[in-house]
Amino acid sequence: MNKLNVIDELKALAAEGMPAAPEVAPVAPPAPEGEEGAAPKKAAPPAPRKNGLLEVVYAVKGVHVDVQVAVDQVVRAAQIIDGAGMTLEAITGVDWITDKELEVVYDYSFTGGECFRVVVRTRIPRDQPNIPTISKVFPGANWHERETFDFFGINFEGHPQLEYLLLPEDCDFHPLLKDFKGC
Amino acid sequence: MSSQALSQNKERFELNLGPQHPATHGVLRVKLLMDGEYIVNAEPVLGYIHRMHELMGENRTWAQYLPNMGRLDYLSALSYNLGYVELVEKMAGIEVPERAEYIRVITTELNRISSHLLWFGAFVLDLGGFTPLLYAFDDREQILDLLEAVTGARLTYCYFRFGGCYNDVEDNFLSGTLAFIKRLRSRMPMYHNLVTKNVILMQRLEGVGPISAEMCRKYGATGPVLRGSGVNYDVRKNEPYSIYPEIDFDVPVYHECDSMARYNVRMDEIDQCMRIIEQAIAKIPEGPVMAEKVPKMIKPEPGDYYHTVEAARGSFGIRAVSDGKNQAYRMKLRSPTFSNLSLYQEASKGMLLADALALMGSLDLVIPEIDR
Amino acid sequence: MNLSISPDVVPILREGIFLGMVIVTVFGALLATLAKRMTRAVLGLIVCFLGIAGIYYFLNSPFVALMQILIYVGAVAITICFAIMLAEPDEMKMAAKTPGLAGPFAVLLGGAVTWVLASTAMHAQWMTPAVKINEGSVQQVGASLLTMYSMVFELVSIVLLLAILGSLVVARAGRDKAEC
Amino acid sequence: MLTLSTQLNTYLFIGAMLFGFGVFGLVRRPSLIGMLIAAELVLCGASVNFMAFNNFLAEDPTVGQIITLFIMAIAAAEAAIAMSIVIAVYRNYKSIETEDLVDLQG
Amino acid sequence: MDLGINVVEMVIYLVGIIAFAAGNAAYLVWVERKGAAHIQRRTGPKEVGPFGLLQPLADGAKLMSKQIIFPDGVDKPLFMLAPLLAMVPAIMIFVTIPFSETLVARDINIGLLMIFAFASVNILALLIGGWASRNKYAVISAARAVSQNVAYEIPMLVITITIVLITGSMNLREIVASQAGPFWHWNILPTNGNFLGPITFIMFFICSLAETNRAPFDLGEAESELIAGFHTEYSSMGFGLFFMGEYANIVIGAALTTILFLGGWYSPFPETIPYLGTAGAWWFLVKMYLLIWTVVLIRWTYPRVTLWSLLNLSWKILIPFSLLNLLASAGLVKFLG
Amino acid sequence: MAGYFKNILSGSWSLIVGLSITQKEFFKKPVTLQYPWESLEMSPRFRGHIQLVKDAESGTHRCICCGMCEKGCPSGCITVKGEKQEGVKGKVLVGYDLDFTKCSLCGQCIENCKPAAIEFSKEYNLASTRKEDFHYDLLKRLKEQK
Repeated sequence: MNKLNVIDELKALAAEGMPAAPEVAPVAPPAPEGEEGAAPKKAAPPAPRKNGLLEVVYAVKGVHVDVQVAVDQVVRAAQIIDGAGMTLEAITGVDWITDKELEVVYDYSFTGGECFRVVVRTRIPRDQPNIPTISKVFPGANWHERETFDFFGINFEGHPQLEYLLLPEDCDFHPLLKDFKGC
Repeated sequence: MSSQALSQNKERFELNLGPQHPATHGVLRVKLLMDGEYIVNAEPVLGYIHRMHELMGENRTWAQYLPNMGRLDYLSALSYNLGYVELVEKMAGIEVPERAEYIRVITTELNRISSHLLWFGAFVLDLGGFTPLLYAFDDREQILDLLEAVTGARLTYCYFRFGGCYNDVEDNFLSGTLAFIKRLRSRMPMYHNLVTKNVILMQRLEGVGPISAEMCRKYGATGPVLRGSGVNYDVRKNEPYSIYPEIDFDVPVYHECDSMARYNVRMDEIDQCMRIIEQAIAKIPEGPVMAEKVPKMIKPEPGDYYHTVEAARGSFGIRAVSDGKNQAYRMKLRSPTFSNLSLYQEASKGMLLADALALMGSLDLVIPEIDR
Repeated sequence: MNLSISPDVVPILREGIFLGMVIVTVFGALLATLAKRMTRAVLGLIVCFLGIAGIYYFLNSPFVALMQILIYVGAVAITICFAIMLAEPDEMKMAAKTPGLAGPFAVLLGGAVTWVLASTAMHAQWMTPAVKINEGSVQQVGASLLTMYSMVFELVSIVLLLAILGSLVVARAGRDKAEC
Repeated sequence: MLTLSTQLNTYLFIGAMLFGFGVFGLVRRPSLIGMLIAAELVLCGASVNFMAFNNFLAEDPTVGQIITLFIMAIAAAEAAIAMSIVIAVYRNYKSIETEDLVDLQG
Repeated sequence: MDLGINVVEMVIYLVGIIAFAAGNAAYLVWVERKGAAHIQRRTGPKEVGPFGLLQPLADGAKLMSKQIIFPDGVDKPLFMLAPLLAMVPAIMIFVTIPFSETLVARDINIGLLMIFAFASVNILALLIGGWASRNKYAVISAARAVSQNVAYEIPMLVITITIVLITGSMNLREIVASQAGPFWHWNILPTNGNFLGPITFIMFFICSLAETNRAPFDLGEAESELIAGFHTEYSSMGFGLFFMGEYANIVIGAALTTILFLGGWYSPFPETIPYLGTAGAWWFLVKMYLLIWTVVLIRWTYPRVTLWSLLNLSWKILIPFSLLNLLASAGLVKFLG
Repeated sequence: MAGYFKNILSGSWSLIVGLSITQKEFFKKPVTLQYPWESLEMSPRFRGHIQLVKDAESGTHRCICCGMCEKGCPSGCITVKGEKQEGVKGKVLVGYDLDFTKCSLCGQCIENCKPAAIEFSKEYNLASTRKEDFHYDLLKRLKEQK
């Protein structure tokens, strides 16, 4: 596996969707700072991140590459990563309720040799949480996506069996949404 | 009529394995579609002890979330403790004294041995042999006694703290650990003679439940399952944390991909754990076990952080998203057996019921950790 | 105190046991033909076999009686049980079906056959042999099997072999077809 | 005094009855297995007859026993083949009722 | 139908046999539990009576006081009949077993055949019990148990035929009598005409393990696969009878092995040695209980085999060897005897 | 063919080895403890439910009712009741309730306690069929200890 190839391909992928001056990600933001490098004062919530690729400091973030792509690019990102022989560690969501957006985070790692971890993330609108499934690329994503569906209600389109995995089959809430108030 | 009759094969029947079943080690339900004794499809049904640990992470302060870690995988609770405190230390930039690191490694590895011993017993129990379980328990009790003397608990430890450990170990713990290792070294040949070399066990395991390295990769399996498929991947070696880089140990890898390989990996890991503990005890320095400047209220910088440790069942990853408050904004727990079990459906196709249960045992499931 | 049974009682006891066996046999046969559930029919068959084994005992042939249990109960009945388990998952549904015209016809036919056979047997003049050349003990049966009837013995073994092969082939072929 | 157990006719009657039950079952039962059971009864009836004649009338009392043993062997073979046929039929037709097997010809 | 039927004798034998079967079944459970406990470095039952010796009675009382549960959809008559079928043939078999030269309830000419005839009825108990339970685990278990029993009956019968060939009798007492004398006269050693001697003994022992559904061949009740197999749905004395039947069968298996291979009631020592050299029922019991202890030890040592390796063992190892042995012994009998 | 016999032999040998091991273990002494009759000494760090420390000097508790234990508890099983009293600086403890059914024995309360007023007890015989039996009034418990 060639790390640089993966990085280049992901970078090209992330740049694809936005012709209007894609954000040139700053290489390795200063260690204690947030990922954007431009995190404002703590009081104000950080602005939603733009699509693009960041190479972050592994010792701080625990990952090597952090890339945000458009919704329809997650499958291709997965294919790139699959082609590099990497494995899927986890899929999860984050509810950015102030931005009215849900973030879907894919953690990839490389188990065949030197450590290399990639995070692919994408943002989808909260009221239309649809995203293509990557379970065709990584069959292991099946359960992770079902779990994310349980907790966030994110609809993975094309998923073979999008049913409640951990929650009871008759429940009608998604507990990790920030507006969930208990049941 | 004939073709229509052929298409719907009524000989198949559904069998519910669980939620309470002797072989599922807790409350896991496997919906089996059987053709006689052969498994056509085995669909694990999860969630019977789902407790929404991730939501608890968002409601509790970083320190308050600590005891949750011991409840995930109750058999190797200290690995999970370790992963979580290291993540928070990484986020908050806390330095850990060296003695504390050594203590962490010693106790974690002891815990790993106890976990593997219990797995060993339970696995042989799955295969129908009851006695090895109690022999393994005998040894495991020694570990639990040692760990109880240090942590005060026997199972759901909550020992590590941000910046160190709850309290220092005593010298008799270290000497007791060495004595235990001597004892276990002398017991291992007994285990091998009684179980590993037993012809029935070999027939039950060799070539049963093959999981290829590619399948592991596609499903994200880690830990002994991956190493039994010939992939040399151990978080302790590949992305070293704590003091593992200073310690000389091997990662047992077997290339047979079958249940026997996974069995051998774990049995060899017990030996390696003993090596690690011996070296750590030889090297352990004097000094404090708690960092001096640990903030009372931890408020990490906003952003998301990921940390992985090698738990007894594979790589345990935590993704924490902080928004700068004293609570996590999002806490994702990536449990190894969740991924390991997800390949069961594919791996068990066409197997005999008995073999499929051997495969399930060789995955080393701990259901609370899968359901979280 | 004489606790031995007096010789007078023995024939009565004997007749009593014999009648018991006959009743068991007939009851088993009735159950086997009339029971709605197939498993109970097999059970009736087993009971009937056991009764017949008892009758064989009365015919001075304990060897054949035990063989009757060993083969019929131990092998044939189990085979039939297996066939039911494999092929009749919904025996309740089966039980609901009643034979239409077959019922009365069957009674007539069965009754006629019994009547014809029984009356023939009753009215026939059987010739009692003047002398028996042996007692029909196990040793003598064995000797006959290996001398006078050795050809039949071999033929039966071939029949059994062919039966095993044939049943394997038939059962196997069905499986392949069902799977592809 | 009753001496049923020492009379040939008793046994012959039992044999005839078993045979009759067998025929009755063969006609009445709608399923293959029921017919198989009935056929076993027929064979048993024949065996009882043989054994009776063997005991009362035969010059060589081993003959009847041997024939009965052969009948047993045949019955076992018959049961095995019948079971395999039942299974094969069930696989193909999902039924072992004789009515459903009308298109057996082709 | 012999004329001199002695009522007292009959009653004594009947009571004796039932007491022996039931007592053995009860106390073998105690032996099993206590033995297993000590093998596993535990204490085992110790509360009821000294060394827990009254535990079987307490268990029995508990089982009898429990309610019999009929799950929905069971075939009631069959469901109730199956435990009886498990126990009654076992007691019938005890009738023929000679514990010493004189201590035998009925000395039947074809005792060996009788044992096998009634042992085959025992399979029906599993089959009917499993089927009547209307439980999928029970049905699978019954199917397994039957295929296992059928597969192991063949080598067992072939080995038995070898012994019958050597002895020339199917009478159990005569089989033992033919082994009269110290251990080198026994059928376990080739010196008595049994060509493969010790190997056939081990093979027969394995077969009897498999026939009685004991570990490591307890596929029928593999608890990690099939919960409790064919008696999953049984409670109270229904379960109790199955349980007793199982232990009675173990006793029968051990007794039969003793009779066929270990010289029955004969002492292993020459008769010239006082006390030890005398033949008697105690030697029979010593041998039988040693075998039973081995059975117990085996259960608590080995993992369970799978169905296929079980059948492979029967078809690929036991049957060829037993046939070979039959041929060899036949040759030996023909040319030497 | 040679492999066939070798397999049988080595397999049988492994079985015999296994039997000899279990037979040997049979003669060893049991390692278990008959619990209700014998019981173990708990290790000094054993974590039972928490209790108030009895101060050697004053003979009573050291609690200053700061409520840090209550705040630090992840499961919210501690309720500290303190009230102002005449002539005493700070609050006076009038009730310390522990709902042990929720407690996970993590020790956060003890770590948070500045005056070291609480500690783990060594109680472990805590079986009951009623939930209420695990609601402890630690202040009362401390008084009963006297």
